[in-house]
Amino acid sequence: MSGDPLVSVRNLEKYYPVETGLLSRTESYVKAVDGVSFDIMPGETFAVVGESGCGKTTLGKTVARLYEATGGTIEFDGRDVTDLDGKSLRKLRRDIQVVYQDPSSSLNPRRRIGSIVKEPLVVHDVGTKAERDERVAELLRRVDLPVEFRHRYPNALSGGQQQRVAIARALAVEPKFVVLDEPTSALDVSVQAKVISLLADLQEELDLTYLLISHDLSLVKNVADRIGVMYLGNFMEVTDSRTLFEDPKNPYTEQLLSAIPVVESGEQLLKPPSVEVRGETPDPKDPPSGCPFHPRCHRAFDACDAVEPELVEVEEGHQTRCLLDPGPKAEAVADHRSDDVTREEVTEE
Amino acid sequence: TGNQSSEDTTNDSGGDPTDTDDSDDGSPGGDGGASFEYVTTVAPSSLDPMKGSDNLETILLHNVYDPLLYYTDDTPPELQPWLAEDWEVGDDGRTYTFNLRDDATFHNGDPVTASDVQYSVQRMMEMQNGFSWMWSGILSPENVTAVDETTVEMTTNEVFAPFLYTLPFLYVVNQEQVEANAASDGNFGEHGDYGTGWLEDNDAGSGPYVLSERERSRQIVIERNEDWWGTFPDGNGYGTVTTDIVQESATAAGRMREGAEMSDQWLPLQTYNDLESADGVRVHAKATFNPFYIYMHTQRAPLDDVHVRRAISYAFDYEAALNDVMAGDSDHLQGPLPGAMWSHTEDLPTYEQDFEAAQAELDQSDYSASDLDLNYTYVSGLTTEESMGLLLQSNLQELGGSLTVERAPWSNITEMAANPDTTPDMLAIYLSFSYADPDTFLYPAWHSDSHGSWTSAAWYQNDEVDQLLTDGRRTVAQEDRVPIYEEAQRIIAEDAPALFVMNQATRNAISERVQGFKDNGITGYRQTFHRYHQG
Amino acid sequence: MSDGESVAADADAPGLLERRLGDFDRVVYRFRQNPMSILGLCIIFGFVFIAIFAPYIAPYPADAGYQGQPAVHFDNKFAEPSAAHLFGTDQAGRDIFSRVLFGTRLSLRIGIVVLAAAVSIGVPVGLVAGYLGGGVGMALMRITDVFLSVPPLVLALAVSVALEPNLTNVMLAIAAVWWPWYARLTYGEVLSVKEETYVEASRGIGATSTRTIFREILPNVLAPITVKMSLDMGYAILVAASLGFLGLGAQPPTPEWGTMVSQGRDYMPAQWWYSTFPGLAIFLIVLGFNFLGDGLRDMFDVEVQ
Amino acid sequence: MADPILSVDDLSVAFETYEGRHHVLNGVDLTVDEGETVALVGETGCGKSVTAKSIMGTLPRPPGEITSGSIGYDGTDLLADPDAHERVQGEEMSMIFQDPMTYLSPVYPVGSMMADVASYSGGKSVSWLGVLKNMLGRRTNRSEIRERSIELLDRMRIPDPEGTLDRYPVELSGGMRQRVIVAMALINDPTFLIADEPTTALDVTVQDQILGLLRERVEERNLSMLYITHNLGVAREIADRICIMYAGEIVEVGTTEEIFDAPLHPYTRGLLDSIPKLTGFEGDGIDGQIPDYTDPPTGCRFHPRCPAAMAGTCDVEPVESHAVGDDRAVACHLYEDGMSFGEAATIAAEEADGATEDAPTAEAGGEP
Amino acid sequence: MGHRSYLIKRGLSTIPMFVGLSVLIFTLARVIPGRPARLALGPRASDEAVQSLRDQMGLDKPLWEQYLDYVGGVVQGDLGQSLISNRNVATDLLEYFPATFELTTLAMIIAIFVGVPLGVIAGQHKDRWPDNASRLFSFFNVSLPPFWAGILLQLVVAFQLGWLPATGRVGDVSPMPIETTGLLLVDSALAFNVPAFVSSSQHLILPAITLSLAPIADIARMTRSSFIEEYDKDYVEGLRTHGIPERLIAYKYVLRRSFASTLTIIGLDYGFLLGSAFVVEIVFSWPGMASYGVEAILQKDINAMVGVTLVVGASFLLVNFVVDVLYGVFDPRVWHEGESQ
Ligand SMILES: Nc1ncnc2c1ncn2[C@@H]1O[C@H](COP(=O)(O)OP(=O)(O)OP(=O)(O)O)[C@@H](O)[C@H]1O
Ligand SMILES: Nc1ncnc2c1ncn2[C@@H]1O[C@H](COP(=O)(O)OP(=O)(O)OP(=O)(O)O)[C@@H](O)[C@H]1O
Ligand SMILES: [Mg+2]
Ligand SMILES: [Mg+2]
Repeated sequence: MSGDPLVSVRNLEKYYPVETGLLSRTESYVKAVDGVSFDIMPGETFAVVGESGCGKTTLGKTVARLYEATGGTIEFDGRDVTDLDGKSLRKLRRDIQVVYQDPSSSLNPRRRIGSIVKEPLVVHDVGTKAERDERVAELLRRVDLPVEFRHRYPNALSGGQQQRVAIARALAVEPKFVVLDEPTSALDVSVQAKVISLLADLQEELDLTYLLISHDLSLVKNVADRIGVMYLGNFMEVTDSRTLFEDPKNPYTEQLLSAIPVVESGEQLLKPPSVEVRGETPDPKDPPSGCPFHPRCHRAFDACDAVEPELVEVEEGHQTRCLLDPGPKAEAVADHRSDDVTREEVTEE
Repeated sequence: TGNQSSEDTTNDSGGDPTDTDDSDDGSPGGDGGASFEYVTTVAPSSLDPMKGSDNLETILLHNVYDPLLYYTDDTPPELQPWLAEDWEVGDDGRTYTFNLRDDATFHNGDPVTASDVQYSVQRMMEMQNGFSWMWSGILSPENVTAVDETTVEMTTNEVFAPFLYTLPFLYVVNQEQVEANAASDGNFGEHGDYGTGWLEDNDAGSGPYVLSERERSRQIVIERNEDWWGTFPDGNGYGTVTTDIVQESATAAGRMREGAEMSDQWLPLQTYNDLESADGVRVHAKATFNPFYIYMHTQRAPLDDVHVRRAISYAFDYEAALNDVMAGDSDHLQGPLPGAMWSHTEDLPTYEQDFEAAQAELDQSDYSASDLDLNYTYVSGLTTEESMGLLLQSNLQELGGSLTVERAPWSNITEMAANPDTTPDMLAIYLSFSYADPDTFLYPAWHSDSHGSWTSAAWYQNDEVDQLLTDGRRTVAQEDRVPIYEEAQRIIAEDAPALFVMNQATRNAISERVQGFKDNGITGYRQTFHRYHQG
Repeated sequence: MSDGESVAADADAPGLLERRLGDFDRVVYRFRQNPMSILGLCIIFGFVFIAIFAPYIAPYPADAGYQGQPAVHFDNKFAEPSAAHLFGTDQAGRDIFSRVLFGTRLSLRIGIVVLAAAVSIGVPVGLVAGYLGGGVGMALMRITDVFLSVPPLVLALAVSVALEPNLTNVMLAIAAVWWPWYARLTYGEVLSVKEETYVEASRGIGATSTRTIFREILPNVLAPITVKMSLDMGYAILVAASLGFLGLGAQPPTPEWGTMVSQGRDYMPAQWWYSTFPGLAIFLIVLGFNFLGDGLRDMFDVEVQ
Repeated sequence: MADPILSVDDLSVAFETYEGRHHVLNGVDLTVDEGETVALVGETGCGKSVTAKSIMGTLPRPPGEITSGSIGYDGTDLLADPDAHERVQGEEMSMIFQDPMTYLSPVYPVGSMMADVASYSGGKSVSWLGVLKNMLGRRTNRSEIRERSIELLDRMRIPDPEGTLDRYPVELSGGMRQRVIVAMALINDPTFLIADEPTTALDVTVQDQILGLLRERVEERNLSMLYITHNLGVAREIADRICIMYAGEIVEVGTTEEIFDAPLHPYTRGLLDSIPKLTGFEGDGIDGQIPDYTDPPTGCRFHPRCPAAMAGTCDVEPVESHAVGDDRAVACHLYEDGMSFGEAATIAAEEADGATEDAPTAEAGGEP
Repeated sequence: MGHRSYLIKRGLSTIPMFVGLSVLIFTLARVIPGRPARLALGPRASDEAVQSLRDQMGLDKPLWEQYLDYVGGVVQGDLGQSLISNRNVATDLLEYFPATFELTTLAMIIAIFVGVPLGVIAGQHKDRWPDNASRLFSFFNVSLPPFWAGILLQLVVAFQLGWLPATGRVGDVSPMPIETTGLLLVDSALAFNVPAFVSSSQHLILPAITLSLAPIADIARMTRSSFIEEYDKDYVEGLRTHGIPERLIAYKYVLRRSFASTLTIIGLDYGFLLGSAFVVEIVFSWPGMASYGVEAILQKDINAMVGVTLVVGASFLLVNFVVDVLYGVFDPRVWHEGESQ
């Protein structure tokens, strides 16, 4: 891809302190996001998938500047926004919006829909009162909700409708970039499909850039341009959505793909050959040494628990973090192996 | 009731373990006689003879310790020889020489000597607690000398006529014993704690009873001192006196019904009324020295006008106060002094309710009735005082004025009275009695030197009265002092710095078995257990 | 789009007004489910009615010091309950029934003043501590915890003696020991509301902290606070009565229930009516507020302590 | 064919609430044959759990009320004979739950709970003394039960099964807990298992593992299972037969293959279309939302959302289940009783064409 | 490891609380207007006497210095001299506290043994008559002013029926048991002193019942609601589907967890109980710390007042510490909280 990215994240870190010991001294951290880098081009949908607790939400919210990054930089529209605060941060929020996973909890139950959607306009002091009301009506129409809903309270709406309200709110101040944190996982499939197609329409129409967080690979395959597969705070593989499914390079991706339950026989063909799926995500407070995935990996070998792999570009626009594609770490890997085993050999085992 | 002074009884030969004359009556106590149960609702805070100052403390102290002189049970009481067999007053009116009796011994057997007396004064004045205020500025320890084993000489700093009358409150302690039991660290320098810790649960006295057991807030037991120099009623005196401390007046009443010998005088009126009808209990009521005043702040408008004060004095319904609020057996005070005190004069203006007179006085003043917007403060918890306030409130209303009634804890009241600005317009006070001399009422209340104390909450300032009261102290002979006090009373009554409401009757519930009780009106000296016996 | 229309149609179906009425119905339904809360409401209304119309209901308003015309009738002291004096008379011959009726005014006033004061200190403290969290929040909550470790009655007693013990100060003292409960309740609620995504969303929109606190958090913590207030109203009255019982309360002749119980105790058991009726009044009013509060609790479905 | 081990017939359940009466289940028919796994699939709130609870006999009553129907288990009518229900409940039927976080008592080690299930199951009453003894940790055949538990946990591929028994649920991960719950359900060797969305809260990888375990056990022990899920993909993986439920009614029943290959009911089709697939994703869901149970639509409950709804029929006439082909039933006015599968498939295809241009064709499911 | 570090952590956290408490109370006591020295010496004391006592008491030093002095004393068991008893406050408290402790503890025991079963019964019969009855009973209890309830009990049980004594801690018995614990019941039981035991139990009953009324209600309500809440939990349904007998579910699983919630209320209630003791002891003339405290506060006996309040606060903190520890026993999850947070 060409041109300047809208969002450019470098070595982003977000650590949560873990309180241990007698006097609550901070002794260790959950490295929820641990050195993540990626770019999102304008108009693109970049998806992050991964298992529960791997740090997807943390990543999304840190990029949206809802959380303070522990390290790394976030550039937005060519500007370093990592350390903005106060007024300038609040201004930035017009450009970056978030849609949350659970629509019912993201809407204040004690405010009417109209007031909720209007809130960003009030906060950023956009327009007169009449203009704001007009804008709210327009937004509700845009997300396919009847304008009369503005008088309702959120709990009088169904989940899908609530999520539309949340989307309307996010769009009120015409953001450029929207972080979608599992926007449909709380919804039924029949409703989910509608919300997804609404989001797609909106993206096209308003020229939005999305960071889509999801754990649903099938969904992601259909809506994302590029996908980052996350595991324990870091990307294991990043590539465009087609390549990821057709030619996964990382064993973790393989496991994820092979575990997806599918509904059509045609899909089966698109899944990699079934591999044994082992274990669960380790305790992020106490991550494994070496490659974080090695205890569960069906391709693990001796070097894996000693050498930490790096994200390397194996093909144009295709990065993976695996010692099978060791990149600069090749030597370190070799130290742990008597004979040089190629990727193919391992696969055959 | 039979009154038996100690002089009437024959000398008691001392401990007789087989003496059980009283066994048919009441439960036997120690081996020396019947037991006496005294019920009180007030707990003593200290049994140190130099700390105690309230009623119960005094009761216990003068039964355990001997002073130099003692009160008789007459009203008003006279002085009688006690540890001092006789005494002389020097011509200068300041030097007093006391000859101690030689047969007095402390409870541990040590003889009572002049140096113990000297030590007792020193301890009293250095600890500055309890009754020490009586001699503060008057008697310094260095002016007390033990001339010989049994002779003590005291020289007061100035002539102080009531001096001898204060001596029944100076208890003599056993110097050696106290010093031996004093803790080394304490607030009194070389004296350490001056034995204060030890004296709370032990005694170092020579009196008729020995402290045998003290259980705080429950009971105190004193037992007859069989080696006492004095005399107990023959055969049927009391061997053990148990002071039962109960919190509730109802409990106290219950104990009386169940056969306790005597109760204190703080029970509610209603309780006494109930007890009166109980079998075997009589309620002794007598107005002695318990004057109740309602002070008026003579330095604050409108009460700074004597006519206003008189108008209020005329407006108050004394009759209702005496008969309805009280039970009808208290006396209407005539002037500041209780009638029973010597030098009291009948020849004084007495205020009765008379609205015409009140109006007339008011007309003479610079104020009108509407200026009478006053405040009346009384001690929390004293319903009688509250009732008096309510009564006054409605009386003033009738006169056209108004009164707010407020209650305050005693600790706040003493605080308020320290300053003329915080002293309430009207303050209800029982002027408690200490030594048997008119000075005890007049000087603290009406001499301007006493300003700042709750006893002088009227902030009364009259140079003539000041002079008279000072003269009263400086004049040695009683017959010379009478006219001085009569004059002072007259002026004060005319000035009406307080409503002289009543001299309240003191009540004691006593078992009908108990003989020898006579109310002489002196705090603590009513309960002279060694004078009591079974009838 | 087709689904837009169908959703719109769906919106018309239940009707806006009905939906909202539905909410209201639900509240009323829940309230009515609990007959005790109705009873509580009746009791409270009864007492409010008495408080307002005491001068007209009371047979002897003067006995209660009404309009500064105190009345004493020492000649009629301790009359037993009778038609003339339903609850008998006291040591000054005053009609206890009238005094009990007038006592309502004071009790309600104490309850209202105490709670208003406690809430206006406690709620902001809880809000700030909960929202800011971290060191400041921790410190604020530790301070409130310290206050909480002394029983309210004890602390109120000490505070009201420390100040001049008059009625205003008694109310202040009770408020001074009461606010920590509101601070703690608010704090807890804020902590949980703060976790709600809509609070984060408010920040995500660019709202200032103040706006977030007042627009998003506060409205959501009001329900438990309201419920607690109604439960506490009774308890505040009770504490005030206890202080009155211990001798710190309204000045005479203002009738105060706790003081009356305490004075009557001296005349037990012979003049049993003196303590009994004012005590009954305290009991009933506290009971009323408890019933009501419980109803509200069910209604708002909150847990308060 | 033998009688089904479970047969639910015309089950209707209503709930009494302040909003009024919720008519949740409306004439549910369901059978599970011996050794068969049947999936009950439907969206949130359609009544899956209510069905399961009715079968297990844990429906809270009140507010719930079974207004009609029967539940036959192995020849006994469970609704008619509560005693049998209790016995069956403990000994033959067992259940696995959706949320591994809440279906274990937080205050006892998992082993303690397992032991209770092992020893008290089946409505055996327990004396006060028994309760006390139990709380003090004294029970009969303690070691035998422990051994059984360890073995079972081991089979659930739990590392360190012995240590796990003494751990509290908080100390276990979600997947581990779910394994424990499965083990607990299996400890008494049931013949019939209800699994109510046992993998919904889990990650796909863990879900895959649990499904594998369940499949294994089912085969090994010839278990019959009613598997409840809202995920058609999961249903496809585990079930022999699928029942699609909508708003308290079973709208379509068929073998797994048939259902996926040739959905007949417009709802089934809509649902399938809504699912994003690896092969592509064109559908945009089903309009509207699940109806209000206090006042469910007349006629077919799905008609307000149905693209094929026929005015005058679907909104008026109650819909009956029509047997189509051999092993197929569909509750839709489009079909009639006794239609062959081919006929039905054609109707379905036509309908799909009418609704959207590029609906999947049903030719794949042509042969029965 | 979890247990120990939890305990230590929890224990350490009460220390700042205690310091805070002492500062609060101390400050409060020192800002009280009034002259403690003058009060101490009685109304007629001379100014010199007052001044010298002020010096002794260090009242002219800055507040913080006074505080440090005080704390220094407290550490050595010296709480300062009481003005009303002329003794060290520590000595007074040693004498009065056991009576209060005996009373409040018995009241709490009654409250637990009545309240918990009441709550369980109500919870098991939710919204049916036993629940409503228990609810009504609870409301009555919390609404009763303790002082009035005490008076009524006295009126009926003591005065009218004459069954039990109205006031006091023990009747006229001799010999009185030797004081070892200060708890009369315990002391007399240890000494096999039947009359003293009987008498002191008789005296305890009415005040203890009076005091327990409100906590009974609180405990019953809390037990009920946590019992119901717990009964609603998924795992209960799980157990039921496995056919576990209801009794075992209710008493082994549900009650244990819900009792943990009840424990927190018990801790809080203990504080209220100590507070109510201030009026109840007055009503029953119970010679305990509370009546001493009321006297101290009303008389502005600063050291006594600070001492009493400190002891009350400290007992409250201690009880809550114990409660938290017990909480862990009933709900072992808290042991793990320290580690994973
Ligand atoms: N506020 C927080 N404090 C401490 N740890 C946190 C916090 N938020 C998240 N974590 C931890 O950080 C890790 C990543 O959490 P995050 O919510 O980003 O995961 P996720 O991928 O979004 O998971 P899910 O799919 O469950 O939403 C987890 O281990 C989580 O426990
Ligand atoms: N105890 C109850 N009281 C009232 N209504 C109930 C009760 N239990 C269930 N319902 C209602 O029954 C309907 C079906 O609920 P059920 O739990 O069976 O749905 P489900 O299909 O299992 O959904 P999910 O996929 O969310 O678990 C819901 O609308 C619910 O509101
Ligand atoms: Mg997340
Ligand atoms: Mg369900």
